[in-house]
Amino acid sequence: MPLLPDLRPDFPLLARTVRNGKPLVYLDSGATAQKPHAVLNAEADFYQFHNGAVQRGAHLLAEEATDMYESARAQVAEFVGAEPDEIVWTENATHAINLVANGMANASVGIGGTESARFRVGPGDEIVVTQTEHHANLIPWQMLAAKTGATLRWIDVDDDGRMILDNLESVVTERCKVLAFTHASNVTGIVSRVDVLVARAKAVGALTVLDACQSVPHLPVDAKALDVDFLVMSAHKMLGPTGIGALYGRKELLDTLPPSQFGGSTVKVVTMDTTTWLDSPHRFEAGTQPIAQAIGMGAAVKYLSDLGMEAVEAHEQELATRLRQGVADLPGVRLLGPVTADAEAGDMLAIAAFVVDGVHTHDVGQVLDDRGIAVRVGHHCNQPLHRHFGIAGSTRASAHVYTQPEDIDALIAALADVRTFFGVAA
Amino acid sequence: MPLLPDLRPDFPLLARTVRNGKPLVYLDSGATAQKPHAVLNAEADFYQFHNGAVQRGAHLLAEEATDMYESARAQVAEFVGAEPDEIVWTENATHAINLVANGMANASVGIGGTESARFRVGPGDEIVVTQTEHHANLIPWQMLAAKTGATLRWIDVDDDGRMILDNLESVVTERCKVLAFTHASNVTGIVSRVDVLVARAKAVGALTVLDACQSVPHLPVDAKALDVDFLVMSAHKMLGPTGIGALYGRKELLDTLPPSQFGGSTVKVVTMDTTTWLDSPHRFEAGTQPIAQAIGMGAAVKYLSDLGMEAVEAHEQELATRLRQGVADLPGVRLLGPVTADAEAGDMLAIAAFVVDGVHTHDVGQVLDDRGIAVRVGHHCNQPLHRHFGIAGSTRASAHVYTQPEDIDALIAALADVRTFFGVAA
Amino acid sequence: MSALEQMYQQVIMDHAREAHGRGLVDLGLPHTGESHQVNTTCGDEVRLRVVLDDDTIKSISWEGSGCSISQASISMLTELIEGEDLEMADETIDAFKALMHAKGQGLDEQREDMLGDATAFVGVGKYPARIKCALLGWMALKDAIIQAQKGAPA
Amino acid sequence: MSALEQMYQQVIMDHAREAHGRGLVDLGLPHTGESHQVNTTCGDEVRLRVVLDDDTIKSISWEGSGCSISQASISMLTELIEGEDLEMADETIDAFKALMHAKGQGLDEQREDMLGDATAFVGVGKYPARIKCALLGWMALKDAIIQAQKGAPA
Ligand SMILES: Cc1ncc(COP(=O)(O)O)c(C=O)c1O
Ligand SMILES: Cc1ncc(COP(=O)(O)O)c(C=O)c1O
Repeated sequence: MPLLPDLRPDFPLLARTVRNGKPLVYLDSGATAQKPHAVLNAEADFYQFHNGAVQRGAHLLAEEATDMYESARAQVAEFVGAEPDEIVWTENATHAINLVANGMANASVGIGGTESARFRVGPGDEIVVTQTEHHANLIPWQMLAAKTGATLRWIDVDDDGRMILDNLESVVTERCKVLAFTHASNVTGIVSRVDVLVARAKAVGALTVLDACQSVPHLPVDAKALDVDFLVMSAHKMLGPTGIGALYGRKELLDTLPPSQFGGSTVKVVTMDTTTWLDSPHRFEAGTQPIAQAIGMGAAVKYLSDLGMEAVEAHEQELATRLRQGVADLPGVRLLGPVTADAEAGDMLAIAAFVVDGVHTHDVGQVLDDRGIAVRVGHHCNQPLHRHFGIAGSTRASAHVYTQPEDIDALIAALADVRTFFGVAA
Repeated sequence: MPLLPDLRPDFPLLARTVRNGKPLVYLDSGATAQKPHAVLNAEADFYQFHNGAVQRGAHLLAEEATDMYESARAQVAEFVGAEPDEIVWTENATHAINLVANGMANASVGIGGTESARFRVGPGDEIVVTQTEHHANLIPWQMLAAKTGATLRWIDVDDDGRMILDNLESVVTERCKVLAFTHASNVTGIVSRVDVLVARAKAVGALTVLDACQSVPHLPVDAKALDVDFLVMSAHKMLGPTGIGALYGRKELLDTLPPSQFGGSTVKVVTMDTTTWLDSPHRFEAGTQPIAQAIGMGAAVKYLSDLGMEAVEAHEQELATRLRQGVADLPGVRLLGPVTADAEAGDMLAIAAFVVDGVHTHDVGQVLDDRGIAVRVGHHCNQPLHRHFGIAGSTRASAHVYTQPEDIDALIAALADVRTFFGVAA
Repeated sequence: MSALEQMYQQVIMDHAREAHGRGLVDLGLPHTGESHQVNTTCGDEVRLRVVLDDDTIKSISWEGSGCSISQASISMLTELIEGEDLEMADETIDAFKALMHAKGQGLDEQREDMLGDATAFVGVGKYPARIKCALLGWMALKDAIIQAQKGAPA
Repeated sequence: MSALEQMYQQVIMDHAREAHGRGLVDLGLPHTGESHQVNTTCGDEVRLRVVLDDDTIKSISWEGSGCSISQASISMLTELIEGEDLEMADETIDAFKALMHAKGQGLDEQREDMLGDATAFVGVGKYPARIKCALLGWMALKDAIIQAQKGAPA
């Protein structure tokens, strides 16, 4: 499959050197991506020429800012196949998931009235997640269960970290009110069988929440085609700024889910003791919005769209194989998850989390860092999956559009030396 | 009182022209402030040279990013007289208030266990706000009352918009669990009698939450000296970026308040159905943090500190008098609130909200906009206070460190023509 | 004519000062519909009532307060639409919306004719924040017609 | 010596491979204190037990797993502190913390003497993310001493 052209010149940070002048090999994009000039310029342009409060005031700056802010929303909507008013800006993907879970908790105590009744959960109801979730898509649901008396259940994973779907009907039952799962694992890189999971959720009338943090930056994603109810993403993994993420929700759901952050810009009429909400998306965007960041996220999806998400996907697949195969072939190194994807599952991400026999992940990371190679060490906010694998943490390398094969080769070469350095090589 | 030097060259946006080449007169800083080069450069420098995920990973970028992120926290802490771990980053001030109110709601259903018992409220308990609150410091408390069965009460204001404190003891009683109030009104510019309110709250054992959005950018503010329990601020009004605000909380309170946004970076140990939290501030910062924005906020408070907050305050006072007196003196114009502060109340902000007889606020704003003067029109997220004044909205002019007397003179001159334009002048 | 003068044309100022249809009228008839709309930027409100007689809009009346743009706009729509049939009302509503989104450019002759005096609002299209003001009454009209069609008894 | 070699000095590698004090010891005595610490970055954990005999630290034992830096650091502190009095323990803890925050520079002679082999951790101070690893056991020690002083019976 064809690689993208070398995009590194678009990313100013990639030109810097680290640890005594070594060129940077950035393989931590799964944690956060680097930003192209286009994104930095979009934010700078906003602050330098158009900064003003949005959806308020009638002066020129306010008008321009509002227009840019809402145009960015339309760009992000188009990027995931949604309508503009189905996109809510949030601080990051974690907050987007909390928006749904906390909204459901509020509905459960009567906030939003009968209009919000479909979001209520309580004793006897079940909330289902999976064993491969990032903490962001686990803890909000634990807490929803704790607050409402509903029961948390989960889909287990097999030795390779694949969700076990054979017994799906016994895990996702008529009692299930919401099924929250990841589109792609940030540890194994496995892309989930969204079709199977959504079909089951629909069969039992459960809402679906898709954590698309790791998929949206790397694969074409269409929320309508996937037919999920909610979907979350984080700009900073999509070449965009920090401080912004987005929630997609089907319009009719967003218009009836109660908000959980309250304040200005969300309301119609406020008296000292009553408040009526605006329609979505504004009912959820309390206070002064992350305006420059939304505009930056708009620029990021434009950059990705200009590359073409099919081309991005092809690049990712090419690197995925090189990376995962390369790591798996190393003696004394255990790759978490399968080397390549199963036929029916489709893609895998260019992510490889692994364990070096006899060397702790922090020590592995340190040696790589000394060579200018940036990877992530630890549990990657996914303790249950690591526990399932029988380990506390792992070392993770992950790629993005600017990653080139030689970055991966540099990693593989350095890894071969790690065991020697710590004196554990055969 | 001495004015600051002309700082406009530091603020790139102020050099632009509007509406057919007219110079911009920006008098909407109460909604959002313009940003100095120092802030834009700090963000750009982060993205271009140090961007990495914080508090994770062991590579150089992650280390540098973490260091910059935590240094910014220390800067903001010092700016308001707090310790670094008493500062929590939030999306804006509104989210900071929600963090406290939603945390209390969670405590009330048992989250956090006995450790969090002091935050519980329920039927019979009272939550007290004031009639001059921004929606951000009203609706979260309405909702806390709605969720828990507690009663919302409020301190009324007089015809000038001053809080009525004579009967404070009958409004803030032993049943009061939390007293939330603004440090300075975003409509009248009145600075509150924090001393009186805090003393009463302490006498009845109520927590205090101070909305310092409008004070912190313009006056020296010391959270410890004010002796409040929580204090919130928004960077974008402090010359900082959008997408970030901060909560100050006394350490012992922050360490026991349950979080209300759940996810990565907040936890110690996570299993499929249990989670233990980190100490503050990290327990509240769920997901990838607004890193660049925190660094930008750090640069903003450095800029303000370098000016010296006493000098900023003097500048503000000088402009406040010129602005409020200037507006009050115009025939057919009603200024909301007193022209100057009462002796014991101290400062007033350089904010003037007013109504032009016979001309709707939107129409006033339009004429001013046509002259290049940017002001805010509407209810400024403060419907109850406007209703109290018997109006739906007002026009508001507000200043900042870069505002010069001629900006105010331009406003006054233009206002004198507004009634003529609409044919309502005497 | 400056952009500001284009926005506040004399006919708009006149309607703003002396608005038509102000004061809710209760004809005690079925097929009466009402809508309450708020401009959330400024808190302006309008409550507009429509009475249908078959396909004809028999009466439009309203109460509310707002800026000259919103008041003049409601006044003009009352003049334009009262007595017309539903199809014509729909087309006029669409034409007015189109005018608002024309960024200060006019529309084709046919639709401008349909709008009559209301084409004077063309200048508002240059000010996105004011479009809501001009549309407030039209949104209420559209919604009130739907309510009236539901046959809600007066 | 590269920064990496300075961090992973031989003595550190040796302690990491053969750690002292591993395996919790139960002496069945009062004034036993225990502390459980987690390095939240990587999930590494240590459970460290201290037994006091008056002012003397009679026994230190622990279990846990972690990187070479954390394991070597716990091993060395066991060697250094076991059998010492509380005052000396406090001073050593403070000296080790100071070493961690010295950004790769050494300390004065007196404190380096006190730390003995543990001065080998000087290189860690250049890597802020690893300071937590090196301090993990020391935090547990400090806390366990406090627990033991509370006189919690074994
Ligand atoms: C007094 C006051 N409180 C709270 C806020 C809310 O701040 P933010 O919109 O940044 O959350 C504002 C500003 O809009 C304000 O003026
Ligand atoms: C699969 C997955 N879900 C959720 C998140 C959380 O995203 P954020 O930290 O931007 O909220 C991440 C990234 O850390 C992730 O990889």
